[in-house]
Amino acid sequence: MSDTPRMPARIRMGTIWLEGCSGCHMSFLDMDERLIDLADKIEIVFSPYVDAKAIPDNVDVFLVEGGIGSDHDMEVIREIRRKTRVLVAFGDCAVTANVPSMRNGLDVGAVLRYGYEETGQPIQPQIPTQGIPALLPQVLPVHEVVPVDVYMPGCPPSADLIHFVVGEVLEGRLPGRGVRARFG
Amino acid sequence: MTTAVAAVSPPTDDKRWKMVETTMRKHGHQPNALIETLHKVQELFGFLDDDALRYVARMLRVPLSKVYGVATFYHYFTLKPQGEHTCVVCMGTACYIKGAATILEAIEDAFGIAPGQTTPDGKLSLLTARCLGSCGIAPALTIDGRMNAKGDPSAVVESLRKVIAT
Amino acid sequence: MTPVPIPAGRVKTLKIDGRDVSGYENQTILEIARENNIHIPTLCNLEGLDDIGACRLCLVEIKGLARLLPACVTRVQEGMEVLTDTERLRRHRRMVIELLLSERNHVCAVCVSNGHCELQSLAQTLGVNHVHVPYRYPRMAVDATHGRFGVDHNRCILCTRCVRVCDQIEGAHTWDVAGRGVEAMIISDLKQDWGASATCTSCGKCVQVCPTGALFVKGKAVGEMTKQREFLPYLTLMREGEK
Amino acid sequence: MTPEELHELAQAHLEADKKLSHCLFVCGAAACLAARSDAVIEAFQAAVKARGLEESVAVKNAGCMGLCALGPLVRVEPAGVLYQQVTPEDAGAILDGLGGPPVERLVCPTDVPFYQRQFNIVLENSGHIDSESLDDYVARGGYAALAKALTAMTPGQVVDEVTTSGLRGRGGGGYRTGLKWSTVAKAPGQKKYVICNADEGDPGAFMDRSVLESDPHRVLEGMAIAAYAVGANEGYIYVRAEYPLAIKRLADAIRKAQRAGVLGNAIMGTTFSFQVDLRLGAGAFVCGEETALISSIEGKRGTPRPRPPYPAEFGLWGRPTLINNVETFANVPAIVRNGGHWFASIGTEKSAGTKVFALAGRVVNTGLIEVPMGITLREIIYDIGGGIPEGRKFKAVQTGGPSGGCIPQQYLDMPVDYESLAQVGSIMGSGGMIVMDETSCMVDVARFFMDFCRTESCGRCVPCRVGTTHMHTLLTRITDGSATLDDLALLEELCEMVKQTSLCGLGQTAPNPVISTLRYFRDEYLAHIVEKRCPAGVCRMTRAPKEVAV
Repeated sequence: MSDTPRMPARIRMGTIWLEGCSGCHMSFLDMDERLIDLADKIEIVFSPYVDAKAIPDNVDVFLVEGGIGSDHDMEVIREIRRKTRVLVAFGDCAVTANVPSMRNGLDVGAVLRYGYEETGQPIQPQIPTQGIPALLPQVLPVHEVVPVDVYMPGCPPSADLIHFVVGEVLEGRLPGRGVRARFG
Repeated sequence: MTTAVAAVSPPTDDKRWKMVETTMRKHGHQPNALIETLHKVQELFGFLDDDALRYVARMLRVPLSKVYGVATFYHYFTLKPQGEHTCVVCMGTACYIKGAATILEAIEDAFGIAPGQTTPDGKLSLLTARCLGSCGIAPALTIDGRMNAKGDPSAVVESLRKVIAT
Repeated sequence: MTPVPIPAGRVKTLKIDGRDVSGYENQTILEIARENNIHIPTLCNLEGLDDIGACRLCLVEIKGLARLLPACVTRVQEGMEVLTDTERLRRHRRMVIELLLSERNHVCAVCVSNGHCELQSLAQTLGVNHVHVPYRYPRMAVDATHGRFGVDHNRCILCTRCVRVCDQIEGAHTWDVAGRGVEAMIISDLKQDWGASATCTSCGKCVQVCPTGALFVKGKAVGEMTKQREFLPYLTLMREGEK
Repeated sequence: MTPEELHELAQAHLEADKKLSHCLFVCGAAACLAARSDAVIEAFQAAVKARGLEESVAVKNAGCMGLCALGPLVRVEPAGVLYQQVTPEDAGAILDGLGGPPVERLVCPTDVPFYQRQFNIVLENSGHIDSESLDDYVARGGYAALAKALTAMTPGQVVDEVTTSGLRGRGGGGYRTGLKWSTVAKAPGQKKYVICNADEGDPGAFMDRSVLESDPHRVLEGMAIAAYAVGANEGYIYVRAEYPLAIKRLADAIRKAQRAGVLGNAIMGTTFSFQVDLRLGAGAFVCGEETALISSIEGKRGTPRPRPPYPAEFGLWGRPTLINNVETFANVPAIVRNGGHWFASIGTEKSAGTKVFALAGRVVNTGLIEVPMGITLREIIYDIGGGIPEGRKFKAVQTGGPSGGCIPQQYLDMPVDYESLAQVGSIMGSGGMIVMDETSCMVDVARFFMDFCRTESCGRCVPCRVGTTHMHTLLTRITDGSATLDDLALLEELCEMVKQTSLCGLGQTAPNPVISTLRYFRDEYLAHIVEKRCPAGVCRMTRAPKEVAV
């Protein structure tokens, strides 16, 4: 993954949020007018910002927000890795598992029971199982499941940092430790 | 300082506290006698409870948290009462190479306890040691302080059952 | 009696990162480096408390010595050639930070000390932007029984500044370390609720010296906990003066 | 007791022994005791009484005779016959056969390499004296070295003698004992201490235990000579609480030595005084490290502190302190008695004298041996140890415990000395020597040692506290089949980091078992990681992905 990728004129970018809060995507939008310049250089091929349903092949850059918390996340991240040249762990949840990882010291069953049966005053307490991905025993940072090329910490990463990282990748550079951003 | 010491009375009127006091006196009630004193308390009472720690702390003029820190640093000390009988399985290298883990598993399975635990009926405590220094007769273990050489899993479980039954 | 912190003894000349510097023989490499604006990262060190050389961040290379030495407790010697910022040291320092971040549950986003945390800021300056060792995710307690303060063991890095300030400055010795290895933890008295401690004077010095959000003032929201440490060198100096 | 009285006592004791027709030494050390040698002693005593032989036959509770695997061992003197696996029922037969031919079925041959290849200095009295008798020790020349030092030598001459001998620390590091002594001797200060490190912590080592149980006075004498040499008047023996018999015998020996005036105030009528006290360890391997040991004697948590300052200048209660281990002190009386040149002539040039090893694991003759330095591993394992049992194949020998390494087949002909062992990635260590055959998985062995180190880490410095924990996690991943090659790379990265950055020896050497097994048995690691297979069949690989699981 350390090979410097040569980027086409208009790169194909995907973004996704897994176990995260979407805050990183909000921060992305905070790039404001700089987005207009980026639009010339980037084609968004998969994202909550657009309408694509399936992860397309041949993605140049994927910004992954959120940790890996369910069996569905696990499948999706593997598919993304297979189809992507540069995978960016986008924000603290993807980099460290962050807030979602706070359940990691607890038993999943106990967490679900507490959430669906014991708190509040549910009328018919039951833990949903159908049509919903099963939770993994622990929420994992993305790099513990698939190789990651760029780490972009922050909760959320600032618009400036996102602009810097995207800019570097557009230039065909992997910033590595050049990303001197703060967790949190 | 002596007045403060005199004001402290033992947790109970159990005569064994006199022997603890003797140990402390032998060391002039110096703070550095802490480990020696804890050894004495554990030898006499089998474990160290909060009352004992508090008493020793006051008598030797050692801060409470320091006493607790020392008592939990050394694995020889235990803060929980032990069972009527104790089995210590040696997990030293020689014993490990010769299958100590299998013996430990057999005991765990037979009595439903993990190392550091005591059976619910309080009959048996299971412990492990880093090395009993009896590598020549590995795998080694002790049952109530008595060394058992070249143990084999089923025989060990059998002799433990016998010990508990008596 | 000569107060210890006042530099004394013979003057020694040495080189730090190629620069000629000098100091008294009872001074440490760290002190001389700081006097000369050479930055060596530290975590367990805090001016005013005894040094214990535990965090290993301040390890430096000394020419002719295979072993790395902690700058905080190594006294200067004549002709010493010290290197404080080699690639090897940078690599080790990053690993120390990663080890600390993976040991317990450091979730900066929800921490009272977010933005004012020494661990967080060291991670940033040393270029740790992810942790590649396995996270442990231990289950740790939060003790909120004290009227004014709280301790969140998830954020504790066992630097023992709290233990030392409570013992050496306040004289209460409410805190100490219990257990050992990765199971070690800070406890008050006989590992009882902080609020029930018979020895705690509620002076709050431990809270102020804590480098992370492990010890905090109650009622602070995320990022609101800033720490005041000016009292420490000041108190130390006053005491030395009275001797 | 003056030196003259000491000599008289020895003579008288020898005369008394001459009146006996036979003397039976029953091993009462730990391993034989586990085989119920106490019952054997009782049976002999009862049988002697029943036969009315009290005047002519003595039964003695002796120390270790080496072949722990075949205990209880009984030696009959003056015939020099050794019996193995003696039961209480055999007592009558052995007694009745005294003077005649030995009881064939129980004879343990001593003309075998196990005994012939050994060279005893430290163990010269083990099994030849009643371990609880001061008189027996004196009769074999005990305390004569102390008498010589006190009456015929200056402290400086004693230090010189030890320096000449070339003796190096037997606790593991191999630091020159003479140099250590002279540093403490030169350190300014009226009050100094001598500490004997008897917190034998290596799992798989029982040399010190055996010496303390078999010949406790030897250690006391060595300490007293050291105290005289460095100018100390107080000493401590820091002994493991897990060694109750050693503690009992030491306490008893100290009492008897004080009563006889060879320890305590005005020793042997001179102006030299030396008080010794016992301090019990409480189950912390790290207390083998000098500064941690000192902290523990001071009643604190056994956490090491950065050195310098070294204990030689700033030790117990801040005073200059000499710390040596049991075996080092046990060598001292012989060095003073026979001279440093005599000692230096044994062993190799850089590693003088002998070394006691606890031979254990997959080897026929497990037990305690003392061999001259420079002997080869092959001689120890195959000649003395009798080779690998059940026709299995040798795989590796582990020396140095959790700080040491595993040495493979190709180095079997290497001489055993400090430098050679270090060259192949292990250390001399305190003397544990565990033989492994093809049924041992080297990754599992590495994991075993890492588990030990992480639970024994004091927790003070970050690399050791967290690093050993992570290394253990990674090794567990390898042995349960869930590891990747990235995990192996990370393991190697952590090995280097923990080694270079840890505060004390425990952390600095904790990666050694991993490094040495990776060096010689990398294929075993790769089999686990890539093929999801444990070549030795030890690891269960329960978390291996199903498609590649065997």
